[in-house]
Amino acid sequence: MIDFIAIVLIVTGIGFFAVGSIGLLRLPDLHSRLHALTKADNLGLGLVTLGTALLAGSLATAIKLLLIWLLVLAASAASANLIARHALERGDER
Amino acid sequence: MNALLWTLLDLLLAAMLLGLGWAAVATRDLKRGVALFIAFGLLLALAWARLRAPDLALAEAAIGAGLAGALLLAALRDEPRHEKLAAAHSRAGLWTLNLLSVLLAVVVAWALLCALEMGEGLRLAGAVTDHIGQSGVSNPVTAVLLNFRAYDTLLELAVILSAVLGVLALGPARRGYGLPGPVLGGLIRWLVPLLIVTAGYLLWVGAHAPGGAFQAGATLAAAAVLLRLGGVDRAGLPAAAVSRWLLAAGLLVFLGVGLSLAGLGYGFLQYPAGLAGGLILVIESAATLSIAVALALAYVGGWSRSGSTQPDSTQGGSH
Amino acid sequence: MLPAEIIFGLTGVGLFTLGLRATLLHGSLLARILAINVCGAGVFLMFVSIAYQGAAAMPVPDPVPHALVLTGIVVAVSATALALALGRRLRESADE
Amino acid sequence: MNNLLIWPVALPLIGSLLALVWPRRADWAGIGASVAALAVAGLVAADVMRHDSLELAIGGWTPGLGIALRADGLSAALLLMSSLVALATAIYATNYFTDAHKRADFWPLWLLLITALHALLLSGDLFNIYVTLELLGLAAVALAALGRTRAALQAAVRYLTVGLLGSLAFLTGVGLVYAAYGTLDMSTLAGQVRAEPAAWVALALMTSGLLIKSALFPMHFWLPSAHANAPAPVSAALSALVVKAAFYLVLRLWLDVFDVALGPAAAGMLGVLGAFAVIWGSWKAFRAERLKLLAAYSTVAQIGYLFVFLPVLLASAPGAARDLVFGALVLFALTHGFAKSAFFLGAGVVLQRAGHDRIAELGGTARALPVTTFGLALAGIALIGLPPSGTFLAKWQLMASAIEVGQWLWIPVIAAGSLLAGAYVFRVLGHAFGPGEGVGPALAWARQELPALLLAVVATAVLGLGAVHVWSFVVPGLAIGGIQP
Repeated sequence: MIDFIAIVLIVTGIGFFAVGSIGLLRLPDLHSRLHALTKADNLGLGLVTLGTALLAGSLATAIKLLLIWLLVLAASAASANLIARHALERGDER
Repeated sequence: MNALLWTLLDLLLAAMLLGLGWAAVATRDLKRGVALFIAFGLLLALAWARLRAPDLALAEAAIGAGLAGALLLAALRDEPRHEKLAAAHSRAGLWTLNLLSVLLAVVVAWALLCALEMGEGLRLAGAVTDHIGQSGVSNPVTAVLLNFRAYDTLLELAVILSAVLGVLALGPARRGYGLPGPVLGGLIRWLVPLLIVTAGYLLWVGAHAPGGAFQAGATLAAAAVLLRLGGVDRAGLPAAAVSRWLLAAGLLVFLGVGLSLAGLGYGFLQYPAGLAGGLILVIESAATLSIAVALALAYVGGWSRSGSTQPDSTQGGSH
Repeated sequence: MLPAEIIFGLTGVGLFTLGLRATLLHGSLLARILAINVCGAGVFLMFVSIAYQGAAAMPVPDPVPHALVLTGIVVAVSATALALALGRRLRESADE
Repeated sequence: MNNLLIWPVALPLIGSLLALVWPRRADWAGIGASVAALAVAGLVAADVMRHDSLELAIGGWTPGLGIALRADGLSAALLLMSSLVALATAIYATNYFTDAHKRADFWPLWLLLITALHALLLSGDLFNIYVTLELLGLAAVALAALGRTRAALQAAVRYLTVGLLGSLAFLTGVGLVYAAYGTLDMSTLAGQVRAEPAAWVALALMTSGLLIKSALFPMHFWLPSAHANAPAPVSAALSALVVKAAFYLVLRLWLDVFDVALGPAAAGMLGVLGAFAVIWGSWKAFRAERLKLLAAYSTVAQIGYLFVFLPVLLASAPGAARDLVFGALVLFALTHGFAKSAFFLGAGVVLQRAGHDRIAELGGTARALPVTTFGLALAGIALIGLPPSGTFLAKWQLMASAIEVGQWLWIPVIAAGSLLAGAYVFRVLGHAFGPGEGVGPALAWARQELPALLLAVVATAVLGLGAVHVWSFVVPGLAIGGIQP
């Protein structure tokens, strides 16, 4: 049962990644691309880590996975902010 | 079914590696090339994980893609964005080059397949397993790096040192970056301590799990890179005189341990039974500091321009 | 099925040659450095593939090539740092 | 446990670290480490003379799992030569760099270069050799760029990229060897290699990497600019020692490790490339307008001779006949090491005093700098191969053996190369002894003029007159009476 839930979570997470990647390629301007990428990746990664945490079987591993997700969240928020700010300063919105 | 799936995944990963590698070197747009190269490095880390080399996956992510990427990105600031091809390549020349490359690939591939067929099962893995009990650590890669082939690692520290001394001899650092915005500043404020803790963890855990001096040193250096990106010109490095000692520390301790053992009647770098683990940790700790300072100095690109850090000064400035 | 060491070993050979070709082809230093790094990555992949051979039957793959590649990665980044510093100086000397 | 073999590596490395942390005392660290390294090189040579060969299994692990250092006649002779040249050059360097910062930059890198050379000469492990090659390469590039002129930087960049490609080719070969034979230890490997694809391709890859590094024609293109634009002490070491280190490895691989996998055609090919190098390098040296460029092209030619020795060596019957050629080869390499370093140091003195090294404007040099000019002339004698230099005996033996094995082809090459060498050396001397005020007033400047002279004397007189000892040192069993040059 746990295996099944984990697999569903992971597959959903991968779906978010896929949507995010399509968004990165297809959306018209930088801000919406960033939007697609960060939202999808953070949620996608969250679901994948949740799924793998269920499969991990030990609390310590699950906490490590959670930490990884938090780190990625912070890093992607910061880098998205940097990219957006850089684009704003340069007036390059494409 | 399972084996087929693995093969398909392997083929996919291999194809992506080749594709990204090709794209990174084929593009005329250097910025793009560097970005693709960093992605290539991360994919390579995945390949190391797939081939059950977690020590390498860590090192690749931290050093191969991470620090090399940071160095390349910093270099992009000074380079023109597009490059011209080398001396005008004639069509015939290009075809000759292509033909020779294919020929080389075929010959090396043939030799590799022959060699793989010949060598199965008679390499050094067995010898490492037999002697790991006496090595003082239980992570086999650390055992090879710091005990069985410690001499390689000693010289490798010298390689890093020579590269950094070469960088330092070329003149002062490039100018630093402006002040960071609130988001980056905030990130740096809590990421830097975290990286320092992580480095300590990697160093400690290297004895029995993936990690060790190189990964730890690279993690510390990453903290320095972040600091510099955040507007700290000297990237948290101490004054030049202290930095020189830190640069030398890894080799001094390594040689010191090795030669003292020789003086005590053991062989050079022949750890006495029971002391191996402790001595390896001492060597690795010093090496971590040296590697971190070396990589950070290489990123900064020389002694900082700001005031008191010229080689001859002994006074440390502070931030 | 095709063993992983063969797939990745041949990929390594491919990366080695395409990096080599690109190094000879490119004019700008930065592009050459990228190419040399790709070339080196190919060699490292060969080593790790060799280590992986027969790993299914062992608790861990052969650690010796892993240690060698770790050394190689560090050497590669050192060389990259020196090359980039030389390139920067060269550019400055052109501007002066 | 004999730890002697680690000291030629450890001492320069310690010196380098001391020079790094005490930049103001760097001169002392440099000279001290050089003297100490020479002393232990002497001890190693003495031990080799007693025991024929030495081995140190580092960490006490059996070679294979661990790394072994080894010394025999060949490596001990080169070790002694390189530490002597290094000491003379270091003494010269104490007076060469006037800027304190340059000096502080120079010494640690210089001592790392010596560390790498000694480590390379003593290493018995293929991957360890790769690490020493990279250390040697990076230190050499950093030193070559020390002048920071545009020409030097351009040459250094090219030197670095070419060197890295060479190292990667070498490393690929090492990977194949490990895959096929499961060991990296050269003496273990020697017993296992057979004539088969993996061995051929591995040897081909390693050799091509080393040929790039030893600048064999047509891969010599990077050498002249790198050697000619480096600071004089660096040029001396690069030309006399670093290039030769790569050749030494070719020799080791071909003679000791892969000899069973070789066909005679392979050595012939290297010999032909060597012959081209002799002619082309000598011609370019003859046409060179600057003294240091002349010396650099002369290195291309002299490396060519070393490769011409290979086919003759491998065609000679094992035993006394082959030992004679082998001794001549080592003698040639040693003599060139001393002569070329002397030549570069002499050229450095001229360059510093005159502010240029244009050959056509060297008039008056002999009057202003008699010691240096005499040194240049002595070094020139060794470069041409006139008696009593070691080169004379070596070339004589090479030609005699070539005739013996029926390889007549090399005779005209050697003759033409020597003629051209005579032409370029006497062109320099002709200008130097000519009238003119090209060089400033005469001053006693012993620390800079004497090292070159001493090195030249070793090349011309000591090695020539003591050649018999070189032979008996590198091939212990050889009957001395057999040598009648």
